[in-house]
Amino acid sequence: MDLASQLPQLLGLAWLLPLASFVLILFFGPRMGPHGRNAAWVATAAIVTSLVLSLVAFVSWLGVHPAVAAHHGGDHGAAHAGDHADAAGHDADHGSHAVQPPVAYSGDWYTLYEAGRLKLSIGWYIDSLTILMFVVVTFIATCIHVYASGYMHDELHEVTDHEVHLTDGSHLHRPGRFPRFFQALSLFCFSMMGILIAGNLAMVFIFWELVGICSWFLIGFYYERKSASNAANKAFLFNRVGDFGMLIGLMALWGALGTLHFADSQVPGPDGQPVSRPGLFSLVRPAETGHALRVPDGMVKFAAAEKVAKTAPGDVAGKVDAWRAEGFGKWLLFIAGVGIFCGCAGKSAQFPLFVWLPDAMEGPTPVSALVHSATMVAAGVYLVGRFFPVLTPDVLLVIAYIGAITLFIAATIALVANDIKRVLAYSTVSQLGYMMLALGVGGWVAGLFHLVTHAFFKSLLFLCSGSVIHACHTNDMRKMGGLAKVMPYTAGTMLVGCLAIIGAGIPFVIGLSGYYSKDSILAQALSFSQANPRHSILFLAVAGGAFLTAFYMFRLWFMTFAGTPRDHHVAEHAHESPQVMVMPLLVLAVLAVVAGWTLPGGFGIANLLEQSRPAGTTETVQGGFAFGQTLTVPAEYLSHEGTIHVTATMTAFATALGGVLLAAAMYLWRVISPAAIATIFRPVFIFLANRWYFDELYHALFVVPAHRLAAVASGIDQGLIDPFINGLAWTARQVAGIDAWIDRTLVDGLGHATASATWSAGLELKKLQTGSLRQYVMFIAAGTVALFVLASIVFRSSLAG
Amino acid sequence: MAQMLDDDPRIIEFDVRTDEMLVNMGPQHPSTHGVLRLVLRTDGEVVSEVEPHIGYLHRCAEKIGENLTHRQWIPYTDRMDYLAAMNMNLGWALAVEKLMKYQVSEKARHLRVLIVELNRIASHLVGMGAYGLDLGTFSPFLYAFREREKILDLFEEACGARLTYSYITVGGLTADLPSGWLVKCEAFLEQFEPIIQEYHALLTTNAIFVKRTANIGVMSPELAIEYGCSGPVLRGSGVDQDMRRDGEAIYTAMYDSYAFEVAVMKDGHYPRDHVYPAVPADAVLGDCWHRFFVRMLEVVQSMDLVRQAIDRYSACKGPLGEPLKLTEKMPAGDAYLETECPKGQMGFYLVSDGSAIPWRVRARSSSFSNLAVAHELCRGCLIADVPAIVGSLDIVMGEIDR
Amino acid sequence: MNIVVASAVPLLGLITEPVSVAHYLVVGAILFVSGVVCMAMKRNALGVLMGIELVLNGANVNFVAFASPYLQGEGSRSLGLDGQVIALFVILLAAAEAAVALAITLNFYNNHATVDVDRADDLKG
Amino acid sequence: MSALPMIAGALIAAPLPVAAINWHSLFFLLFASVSCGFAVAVVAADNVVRMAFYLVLSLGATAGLFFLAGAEFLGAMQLMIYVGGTLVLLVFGVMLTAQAPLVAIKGSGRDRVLAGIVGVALLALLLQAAFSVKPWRAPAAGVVAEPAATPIGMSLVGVRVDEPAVGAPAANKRPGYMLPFEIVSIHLLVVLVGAAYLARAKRRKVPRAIEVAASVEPPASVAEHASIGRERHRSGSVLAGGRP
Amino acid sequence: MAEFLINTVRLPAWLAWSVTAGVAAALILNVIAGGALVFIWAERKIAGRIQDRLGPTRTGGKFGWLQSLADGLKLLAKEDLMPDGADGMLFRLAPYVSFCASFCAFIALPFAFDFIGQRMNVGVFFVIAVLGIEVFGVILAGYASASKWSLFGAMREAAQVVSYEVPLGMCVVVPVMLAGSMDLVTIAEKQAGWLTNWYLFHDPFTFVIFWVYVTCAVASVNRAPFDLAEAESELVAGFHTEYSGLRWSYFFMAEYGSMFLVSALAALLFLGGWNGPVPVASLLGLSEGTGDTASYFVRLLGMANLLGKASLGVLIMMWIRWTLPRLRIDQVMMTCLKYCTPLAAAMFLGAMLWQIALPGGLVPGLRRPAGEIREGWLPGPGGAFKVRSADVGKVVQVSP
Repeated sequence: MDLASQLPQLLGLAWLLPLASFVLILFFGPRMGPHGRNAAWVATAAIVTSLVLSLVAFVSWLGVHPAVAAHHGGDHGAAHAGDHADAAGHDADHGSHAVQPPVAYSGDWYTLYEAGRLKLSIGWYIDSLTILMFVVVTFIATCIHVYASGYMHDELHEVTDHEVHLTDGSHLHRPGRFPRFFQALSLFCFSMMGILIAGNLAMVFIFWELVGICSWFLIGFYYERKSASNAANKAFLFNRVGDFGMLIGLMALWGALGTLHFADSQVPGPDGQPVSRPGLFSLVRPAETGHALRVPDGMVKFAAAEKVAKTAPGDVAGKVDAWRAEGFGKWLLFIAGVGIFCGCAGKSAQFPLFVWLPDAMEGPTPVSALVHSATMVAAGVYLVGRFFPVLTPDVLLVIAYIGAITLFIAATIALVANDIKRVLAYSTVSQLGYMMLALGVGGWVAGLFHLVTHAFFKSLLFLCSGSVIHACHTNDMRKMGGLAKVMPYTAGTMLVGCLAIIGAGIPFVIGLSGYYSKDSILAQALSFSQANPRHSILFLAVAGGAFLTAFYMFRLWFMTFAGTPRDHHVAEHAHESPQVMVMPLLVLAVLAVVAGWTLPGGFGIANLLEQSRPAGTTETVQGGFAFGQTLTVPAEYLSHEGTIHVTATMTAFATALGGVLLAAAMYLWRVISPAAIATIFRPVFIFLANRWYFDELYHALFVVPAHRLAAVASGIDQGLIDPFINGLAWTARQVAGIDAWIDRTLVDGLGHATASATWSAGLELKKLQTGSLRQYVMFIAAGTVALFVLASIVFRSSLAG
Repeated sequence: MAQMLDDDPRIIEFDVRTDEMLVNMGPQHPSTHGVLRLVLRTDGEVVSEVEPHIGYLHRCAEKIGENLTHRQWIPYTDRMDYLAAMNMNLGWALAVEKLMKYQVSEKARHLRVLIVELNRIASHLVGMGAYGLDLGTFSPFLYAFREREKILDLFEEACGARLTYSYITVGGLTADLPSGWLVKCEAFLEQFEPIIQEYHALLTTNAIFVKRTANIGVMSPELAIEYGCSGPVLRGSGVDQDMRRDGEAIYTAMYDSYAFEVAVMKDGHYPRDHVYPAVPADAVLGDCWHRFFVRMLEVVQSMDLVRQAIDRYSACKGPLGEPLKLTEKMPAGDAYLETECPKGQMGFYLVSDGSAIPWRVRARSSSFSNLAVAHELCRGCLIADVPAIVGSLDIVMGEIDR
Repeated sequence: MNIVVASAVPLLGLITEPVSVAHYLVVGAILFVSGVVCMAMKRNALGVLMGIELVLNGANVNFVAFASPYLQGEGSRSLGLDGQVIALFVILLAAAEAAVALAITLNFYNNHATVDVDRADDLKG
Repeated sequence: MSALPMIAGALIAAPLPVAAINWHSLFFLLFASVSCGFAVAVVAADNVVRMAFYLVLSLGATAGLFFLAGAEFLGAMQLMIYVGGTLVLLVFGVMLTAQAPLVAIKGSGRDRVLAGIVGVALLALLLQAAFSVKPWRAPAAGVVAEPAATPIGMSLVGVRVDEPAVGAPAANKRPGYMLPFEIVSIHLLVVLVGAAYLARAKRRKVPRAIEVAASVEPPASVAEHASIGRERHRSGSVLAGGRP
Repeated sequence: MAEFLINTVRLPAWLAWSVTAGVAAALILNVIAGGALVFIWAERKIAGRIQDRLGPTRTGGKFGWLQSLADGLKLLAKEDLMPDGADGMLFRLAPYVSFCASFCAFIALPFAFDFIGQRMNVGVFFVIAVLGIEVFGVILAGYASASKWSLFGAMREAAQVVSYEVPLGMCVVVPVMLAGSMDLVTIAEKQAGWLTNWYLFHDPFTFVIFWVYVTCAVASVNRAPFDLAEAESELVAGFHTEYSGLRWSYFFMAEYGSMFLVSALAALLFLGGWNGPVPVASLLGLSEGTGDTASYFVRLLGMANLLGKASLGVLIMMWIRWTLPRLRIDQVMMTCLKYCTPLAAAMFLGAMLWQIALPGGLVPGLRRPAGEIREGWLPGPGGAFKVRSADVGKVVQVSP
């Protein structure tokens, strides 16, 4: 079986298995063993099978497309010309130097609906990124399923929720919801993989919403807790805001281009021969331009609708280029890009929609690890990466700035947070900002590379924190300390995670996974800053962010594990977690170390990702569409070379080291008193501790105005309208006295007359509605005859034959 | 019912509005055991009420008895339960003897037991076969009749008649057994014994048969006693009552030296003197299955009794004794005696003014009481259960209508 | 005699000429109209139901006729399988309709103790 | 003397050699007349059971027409489903007409006349439509196609095998029926559930056993009405203890 | 035969076809009428033997083999009674409706390869559908008799037959699925060869479902222990309480015709049809389809085979009838809904999965591979289509 038919089958099966598990648990969950204990087995079995299938797909892919060190320039497509599914036939036109689109397989399993241009289908678009993400998602999900089957064991019996206080002062007792948890987890895995494998934007959107709803289920798992249900609703609403933008983007694309497919698809032509119907990628980056970005014809015509209307249909095609040159359609493309990015910003918790993510930590910790750090929130980054070919430099700049802002804000808040999961949550937001920024400055591989490595170490960190919480029954770091002795495995693996996230390594020799991915982001940001000096703040944000990351991560580790216990009550109860929870930690720790390595022979995630690099992004691109011609997006390979690389690596190393040292000074060696710092920079501290007052800001911006508006309306109602009406009433009373006799004589008479007329008319009319079935049938039949007779009189020819 | 619902607003209407039907089952109907007429009130297949109508076979037997001498009336008793005429003869004969304080010879007593129990087997065979017929299986009927024929052959040899024997009579029996009869009888019992297992296979343990009879027409012991049921119908409900053991001295004296256990479920099990099939799980004490099963047990029990009677009869030397004269005068007074007939307790009552002709004669029929309870048992059952229930009561119209 | 024969001859065409779609359409029309009249005339709800069955059946005859490869003359294109499949669906839906309509009738009977549709005038204006 | 022998003679004589008979048409005529005749009989009959009987005959003859048109599967389907469906109609007809007044509910003469007029008009309209398209009137070319259930089955699972897949213009390709099939099956399910719901046994307040016991409480009820001939009384009145 | 008449006897085509049709109709009619006579006689003899009796012995000399005929004459001579309140037309028509349904179903029943009234593409379906009409006669009879017992019988019959059609249909679908055709001839042809080719032995599921079919078939023709419609101990005689004479005998013939029909259907669907347990003909090198004298001999042999199997089925029904008590109506319905239907559904599923998992059977060499080609489509206007099971879901290749 060739790869083109094998991959969809493998990944499709891997995709559907969690759905099967979901359905099974949905219907039979409570009956699976005592208290639904076996639901965990079902879900885990499903996801493990998915993992195995994904790995098989992965190996198959490598068998055909071995990951080797990328060749820069335009010649690497030739190696794959044989099994290239989409661009067959293009070789002849462009010769060996032609820029080739990446290897990708696409197709449709099932067409839900097709009418005119609208085609809704369940399809696939598989390239190395898809497969890699499949492996990552299924792998992490597997770890988390295993971990959760231990972590959630409380749910196996009657649960007393100590955080819910009932009106009588007691705590809530409720039956355990063990199967339900795994049911939601399975649905989530299915939805997430749906996003990954989706062959078109419509399908992405469907599964986008599905992961949203899963997230809502999982955050609100303890829905009796007010905080949890609020957090779930908050997450859902913020995502809707983003999705609204995404819908706008979708509509812009579909309205102007008439397709939502990523790749070209084969459709039967008018003569029966299959013809290629271009997808989004080849519309925006057509082969004629060497896959350089161009406003598609459809958008040009759409934007220049008035001109099209004035032009003869035959001439339109000829004039499109002229209109394009005039700038028609570029704003549409920009809106489409920004719109899609809005959705990504919502899902990936980017500024200004990031506030939901820290609150989402109300869900169980495995959920935080899987959904809200490693996979779902990465979906936004993934979609930006997937959608990269369609994004113009202007959109990329927007993305970069949003990423930078996010990364900075989140990092600063993380500095002062005391809740261990919140620190990690803000760290997640910050890292997502990194990825966005990387993509925004043209670092396609860098951003997605960081996505993969981050998935490993952040899920590791979350699981470690879960282990800590499981042991201490508190989230507050101020009550922890000295846990390294009692929880050696957790401490060790968490240290690995911290080192990975700050990008620790020996410069130019070897490092943890984060070292590689972060370095490439820094390098690309530096490269971008050098190319666009006006935007050099982006590099500063990245470098500063790296410093802050190192600081707060080690602050976390030191506060939790190092030193002496601060709260003996907590420390006494602390214990190492059960093996089923520790094993995933170890596995993830190993991966957090090695995920970034490039093996001898060239196998590495970066090289693998390089295979999927969108066509036309290998070279430096000059100029933007919307904001003038001043923007330069440097090619990514440039950042791997020479001074840029060295500078970036050194910067990363220096900032990370600085951060760690500062943290150590403050929390390990106690050379600097954190309290003193807090007092000195009190306004800043308070500002940060209150999370930049974002919640308050949104409260003030949206909630308060709404309340105000209501209050004003109410005020008007009570203060203005009511007295007015009362006055009116008083007047009316007076007048009424006078009127009374007029009324009784004149008006009443008229009224009665009208009423009786209406009454008698009604009596007559009601005879029409006899309620008799048979009469109605008769009316219908007679009506039909009458209509036809009428029609034959009016249109004489119609019945004449 | 519809009318009642219309009147009572508290009851929400339910189901399809249906009208009840009155249907006549009989007097010409295959499963009413003669000329019984049952008026059924049915709602679809569900029977809400059953009313037996009797009297189609009324012959004024009792009135005739007041115009004949006691021995002359014997042939009329034959025609009451014509399936167990010997038992009828015995009942009347014993009642007269009780009035006359007459004691028959021991040999005659044993011969009476022999004949009566043999006839009980014959009667139960008909009951069993006909019950199969009621439930829609034809063959057991003929198997039962095949064996009954052999008993009738024996009777024919003894008294010359096959149905209305008039063999047992006041003061003894009309004749002694012919020579060689006992050998034939023993041969018959030998041959008959294994055949009972066939009946069990065909009916008692047959899954469909059990489905049709188990938990159908359940009669509580109280209900049975209330309605005056007797015989297997009563014992099927678990009441330990048998005239042969609990009756009057003149009757029980006949069975004094006989070993037998009353066929009734005690302490959750039936007598264990023979190997019987197990009671099916669905069966409830007092249902049709138990009534049927008690009859099957009694067949075996009667065979034992016949065997014992043969031994005792052969052991008795001397003459059988002559029956009383036709015109033998009875002392003035009255007598009532109940005997255990196959269908239940058959009672005869006579008042004498001192002549040979009784002044008054009355019979108390067991089938009459047993049939009366059908109205209780059939309430709420299905139409198909009506033959099953009425059949399990094993009635004979000749006895009811007289 | 000649007159009789002559008047019979056009009718003889019916059994000498091959059947065309129009033949079937006539049958369909008669069934349909019978059904409509049945619906309009019967006071018994079951009669109305039977009318509906007839109407649907008349429509089915048309579908089958248009679908049939036998009946197509020159210049017309058969519906092919589509006609048959649609007729199939009509049959199925007719069964469904009968089920629901019977349930309604039953309910009506429960409430009104009659199946006279003229008594079903609760919605009368 | 009478016209009949003359017509018969004429038939046998010159105008119509038996060999000229188109047997297909003859059978069509047979089935069509049965179908139409009994359809009209349905309209004309008043007794529900008879109506149902006529309906069955009409539908059965229609199945015959389907067979003649080469739709064997459909014909068998018609027999099975319609006949089954009508059977139920029949049963209900019998059940609901146990009361004599319901056996024949007659419409008024006015209704009949009105319905007749409308019907005739409609018929005229439909007939005109039937004859107005020329290709429909063209006699059949008699293309013989082997009827098969498989294409129908395949089309129901979404695969069309009755048309060439390659070479035909894409626009002319016909879709499969998987989705409608599924919809219809769900629809049927829903209908069954709905019908069962509509006609369900309503929740009763009094347990049935008690009710039955109560209903037969007056001990003399049957005895009073032992005469079968008097059962024209509403059963309810019997139960109410002899109230009229 | 028609070809023979046209080509050899030189009859005009229309006459040849008419004669052929008439002969076929007469043959089928005789199968029912004559069969009924034989089976009624057999039933009497069998019942007698089962009950330790002799059965008829005198009429017609030995064995009382003319007893049925004598009965028939008696029935003909009987007074034709009709109850006062009866619906005359329906009362008179009902027996014929029943009989016609039974008769019509025989049209599509093959007795041997090519020995068939009208070969139909949807033969099984047709037979089952037409057989279902028989119940109409019963209901009409029950209604028209103006007797409550008749009405009870009719209502029971309606409920029972309609219910049992469901599992019966499901049972029938299994061989249809295995053969890939609804054509009875094709289904029987697929089972040619040794005994092991019979669908009864195809897999465990078909073996089980055969017995479900037997149960349902007995129920759908109203034989004991499912003869609720005419339960003599409850309903006097059920729907035919008021019938006598010839009309009653039509019901009887319909009953025996249906018995034979479902038995023959069982033989065709599960027991190899006209293929014997040992393929004598093919071992001798003879074939059915060639049209020469030898092939006629083979077909006659096949017909004897089928008739034997069908008769065996009828005899088994008789055996059951004279052995078992009758079920109650609610038990009959429960048997259908709680046992037969779920069992049939499960077996259907099982047979399907078996067919997917082990298309060649447990021992691959033992059996002809089933389902190679789904249904032999004959050439149509668009050309010959052949769809292989593996092709489902792919683009179908069509050779124009």
